[in-house]
Amino acid sequence: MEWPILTWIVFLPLLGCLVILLLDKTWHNAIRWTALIATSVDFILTIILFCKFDGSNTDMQFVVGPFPWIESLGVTFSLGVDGIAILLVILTPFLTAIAIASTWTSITEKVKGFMISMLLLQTGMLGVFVATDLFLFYIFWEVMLIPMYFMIGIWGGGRKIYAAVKFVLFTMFGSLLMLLAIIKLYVMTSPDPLLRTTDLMTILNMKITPDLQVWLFLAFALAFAIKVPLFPFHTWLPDAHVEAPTAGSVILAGVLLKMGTYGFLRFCLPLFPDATLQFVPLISILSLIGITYGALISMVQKDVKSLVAYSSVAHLGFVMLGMFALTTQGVTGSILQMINHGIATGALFFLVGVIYERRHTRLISDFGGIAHVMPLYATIFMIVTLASIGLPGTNGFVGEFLILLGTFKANPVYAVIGTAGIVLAAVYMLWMVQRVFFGKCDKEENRKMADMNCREAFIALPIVIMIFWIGIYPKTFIDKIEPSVKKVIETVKSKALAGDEAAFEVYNSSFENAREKGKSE
Amino acid sequence: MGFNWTIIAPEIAVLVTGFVILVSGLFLKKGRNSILTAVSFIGILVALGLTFKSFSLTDVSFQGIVIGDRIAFFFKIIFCLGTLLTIFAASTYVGRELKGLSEFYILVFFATFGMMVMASSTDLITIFLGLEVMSIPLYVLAGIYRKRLRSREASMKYFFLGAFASGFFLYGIALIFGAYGSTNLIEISSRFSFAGGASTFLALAGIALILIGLGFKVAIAPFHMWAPDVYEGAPAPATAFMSAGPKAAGFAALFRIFTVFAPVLNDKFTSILWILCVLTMTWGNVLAISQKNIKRMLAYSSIAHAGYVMIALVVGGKTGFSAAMFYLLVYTIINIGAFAVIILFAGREEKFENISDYAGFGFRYPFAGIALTIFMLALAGIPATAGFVGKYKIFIAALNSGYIWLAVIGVINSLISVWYYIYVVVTMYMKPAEAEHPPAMAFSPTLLVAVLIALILTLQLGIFPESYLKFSDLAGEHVNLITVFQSIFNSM
Amino acid sequence: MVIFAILALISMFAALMVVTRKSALASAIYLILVMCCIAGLFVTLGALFIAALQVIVYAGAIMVLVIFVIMLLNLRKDEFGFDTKTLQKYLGFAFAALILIQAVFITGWAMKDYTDIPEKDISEIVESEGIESIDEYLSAESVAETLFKKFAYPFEVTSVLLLTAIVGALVVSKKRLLEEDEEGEI
Amino acid sequence: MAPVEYYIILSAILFGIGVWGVLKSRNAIVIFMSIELMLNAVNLSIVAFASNIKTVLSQFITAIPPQRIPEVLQTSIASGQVFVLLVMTVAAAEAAVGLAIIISIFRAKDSVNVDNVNIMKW
Repeated sequence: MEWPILTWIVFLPLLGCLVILLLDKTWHNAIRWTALIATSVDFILTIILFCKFDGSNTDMQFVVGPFPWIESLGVTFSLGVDGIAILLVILTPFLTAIAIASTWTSITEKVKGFMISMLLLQTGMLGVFVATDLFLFYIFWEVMLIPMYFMIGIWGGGRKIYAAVKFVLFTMFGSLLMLLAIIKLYVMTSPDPLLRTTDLMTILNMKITPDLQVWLFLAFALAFAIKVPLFPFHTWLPDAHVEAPTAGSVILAGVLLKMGTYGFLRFCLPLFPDATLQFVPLISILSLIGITYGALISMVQKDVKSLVAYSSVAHLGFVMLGMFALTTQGVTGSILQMINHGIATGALFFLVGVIYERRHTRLISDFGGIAHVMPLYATIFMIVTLASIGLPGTNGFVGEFLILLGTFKANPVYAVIGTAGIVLAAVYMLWMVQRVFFGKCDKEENRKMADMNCREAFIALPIVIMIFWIGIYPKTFIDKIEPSVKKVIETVKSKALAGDEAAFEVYNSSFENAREKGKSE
Repeated sequence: MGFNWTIIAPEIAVLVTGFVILVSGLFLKKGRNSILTAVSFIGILVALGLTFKSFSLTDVSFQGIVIGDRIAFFFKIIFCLGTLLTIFAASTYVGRELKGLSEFYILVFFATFGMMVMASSTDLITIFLGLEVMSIPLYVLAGIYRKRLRSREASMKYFFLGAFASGFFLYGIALIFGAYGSTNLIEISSRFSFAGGASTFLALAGIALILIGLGFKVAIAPFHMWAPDVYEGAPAPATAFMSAGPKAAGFAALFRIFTVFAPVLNDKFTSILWILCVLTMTWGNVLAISQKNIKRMLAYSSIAHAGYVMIALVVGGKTGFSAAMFYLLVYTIINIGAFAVIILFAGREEKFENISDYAGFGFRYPFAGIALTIFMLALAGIPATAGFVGKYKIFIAALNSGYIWLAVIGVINSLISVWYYIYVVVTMYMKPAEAEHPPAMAFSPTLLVAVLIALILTLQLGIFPESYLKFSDLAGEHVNLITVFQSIFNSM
Repeated sequence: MVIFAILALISMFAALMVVTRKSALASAIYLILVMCCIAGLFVTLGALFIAALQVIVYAGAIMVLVIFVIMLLNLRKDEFGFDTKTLQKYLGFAFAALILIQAVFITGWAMKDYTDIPEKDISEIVESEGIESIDEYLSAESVAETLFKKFAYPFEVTSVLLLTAIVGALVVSKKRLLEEDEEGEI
Repeated sequence: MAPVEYYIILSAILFGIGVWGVLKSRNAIVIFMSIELMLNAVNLSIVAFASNIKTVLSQFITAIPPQRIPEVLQTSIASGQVFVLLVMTVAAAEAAVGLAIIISIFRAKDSVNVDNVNIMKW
């Protein structure tokens, strides 16, 4: 049998957890190093995975199982990774390692508990991305809530309890309805209780009536939309982001939100194609509202961290917009944008953490002109900001461009509104940078701030590399994901075609019209 | 249909242990508490062993009054486990607060005997007697901590409402006796095919009264009002005991009776059950939110959990029954585990029983904190704990039979429940500790064993529940009394 | 019929008295009256053995215990007031009335249903089996036989029940624990 | 002999009065006696039902093998009385424990009024 690399990737952090449990709680450095080594090794494993990953193959690769796990409930233990998940699998240990490294001086109390939460969280997130069994997916999906909850609640600041409880309740609300939908799918697999299964492959081959699809889609979509967060469900996000410790924010923005978008792509689209086509306008419009709303509300934020938090709403709106364009470029761009957002926003939170550690404030008005005292910091911040805005040459550009291209093919109006969102993003980000870094350094405290130290610079380095790599040579990544994306879109369309001829016709004609309009313009 | 002693062997073992403690309690002076604990432990272990030994055996005894089917065995295992955990959790408390009162153990064993009788008998009168043998020790156990006035008050309230409920139960039996001329469930179900329309009315009235009577015992919504007071007032070990086994026993009887009478239960009756179920879940969960006393909170939560089991009761049949059995097993383990930690945290004379007292406990007592966290998460039904698998199975049963709205309401309720369970965790870890630090509390060995067993089982049933699930499915196959009886009859 | 009517009226009157008297002692005496009436009704139904038990165990033993307790406690006058909360009073009354009406109607209605069924079937079989009268099944011998043959198990359970009650009562009134009460209560 | 349903209705009335008594009384001993009244009402209905057993069994005559009829008849009729016997035992056991609990409450509060015994909200 092949070496089950995916199993190792998922459970290696858990192993690190066990080692940390054995360490005394006062050995802070040993605990930190153990955690960092565990995630780093995990990261190396994912790089190996990426190198061995066959981009042209659209099936699940490195498949583990399906091993029977809970036979009476038809649950199997089965993991697999395809083009949709591969980048997210790499992103997770990458950002976790960065997050752990960023806590070296900021988390000095209860280090043991923090690191254990961090590693548990990592296992949960990786599990979500590679699980190919609905039950297994759900378990990872929920399990990861608890460490995040503790992270916000114990190491957070200000209104941490409020934020933590709100985070748990919001996420739980969606996911419990998803649980019912999973059970419903499970019950539908077979009339004989013994033959039922929650294996994704079996469920994908199942015919579901369009009426039922709508309900199941809604149940799944609610869970994912809350996580993304799509416009009206976003209220937990600013609270959670602002109150979470730096490392928590990095993970939250970098990986956790992607679980929602990933869920749409992995489950909603291929499982409920008819419903997907029906909901395209609704979700696109919600995404557009999210993009505009996020941008507008970011402008008025006084706190850098909440500004970044609200900008996430806008960015994730882009991801959703591209995905529901249901074109190859759109979906590819949306996957790439997930990674970009993970890197850029994760980096922004980390950088905000850096000055917060020095000044214990994050208010924009408390800073000004710090580019003079912290040149290195200002440079890196600038690069990351530009990546976040989507300047050509940085990763953000590639993602947003692909998304807009794909959306334009499907519906030009959406694309136009989306472009306006990009402009707004440039406005609030650059305005913030201008207020924080440039101008006169007129505050006494700011003059004494030290620039980034070696550790911090070393953390920032891989981020900068990734920003430019994806920005300049995205082919490395796009090659791996595009075939899988095509397959998903084909699945959606062919299944919808088989299931509901009429609905597809409507969609298809609008699709064609849009394409022609695009050509004529 | 001879005289098979094997099927009542666990009952005999439990009873004999009770007698042994009764007699030895008179002679023991020094170190009595540890000896009593050891004797109880051995006794319950023997009972558990005897139960396991007779799992493959299906038989009736005493002229068809006692049945040893897999349902009975499954419930006996729940009771044995509940009693085992209670004894370990209670031992230190009994030694410290009750001066090693041997009667505590005696009453626990007699109550366990009563539960076993309830789960394994097919005769309504015998079920009633089992109910009384179970209840009377509970009335006394609720009031056993005499120094606390609240404990006595709990005892009185429990007694009055319990006796009141017994009256209803009894009247229900009388009506069923009037309708079918027998109190034996096997006999009654064999007479069903000839019932015609004549006496269904009497039977329905009888079942409704039985539902009221047992509804009091398992704390179903409009009949739940005793639970919060009794849970709060009773000493913590007694609360732990009464929240687990008796609830399971009550549901065992309810399920047995309801499955036998399934042919006469019309849609209207099912919809009444449906409403009661929703009421129970919602009432329990909503009121639990505002509770300050942790025992009281768990009382409301136990009402809510009764509501979840009611979902399975509404579904009925094999799937419903096996889901309910598994859920009751899970609930017993988690709940007693949670109470074991509460016994530790309560300290001397149960000083700390408000949730707000727990501020900072999470870091002061790391292991106990983690244990209580896991129990709370399990009660809330978070995955990777036993509570999740239990709820999952119940929701499968509901969706399988098309009770979609029931499942949706159940899910929304479990969201509400997350709120108050998480609040305990919030208090333990995220609120600043009180200025006045409580005296250091340490796990006594027995308490540690109780928490560990419960913890391991909670995680095991959450991650590798397969064998237990299979076990409950096997037990669920015996849901139809008459077919079981016929198979026994034919095999002879 | 006449006997039934008299006993029924007395028992209903006495039952009302039990729950409405202000003095617990009076209630207890009325309860004994109810029990005696019920014993009389048992006689009219032919259940002589159980009628005797009713008088001896219930009216005799249990009620004596109750009266003993009432005497022992020597309750003050204010103990006998019963209606403190008006709302609760009416709610209780409404609930009880509901149950009463329901019980009467349901049982009355259901019973009416099956009195229409002819008795011939069973009577024929009974005669063919050579049983002249089923009255002998009401005798003490018959009860004993059933109790010890068919209902041996519940009978054994009853013994445990009584033992439990003894232990329970003992715990509730144990002297050793009582003495600590003086030290102060929580 | 009066028709059986009269007995049943009488027993239902007595039961209802007992329920009312439990719900309205504030005196623990009266509540206790009301419960006893309920149990007595049940006893009456059981014995009445048992005397009616022939009618009931005729409904199920086909369900019972003919040779078992006398045995079933005897068991059914006698089991009514056995039932009552067992209920009396239960009543006695409840009386023992219940009265002990009442005395214990009285010693603490010098009252058996359930409203006075209400530290916790009911």
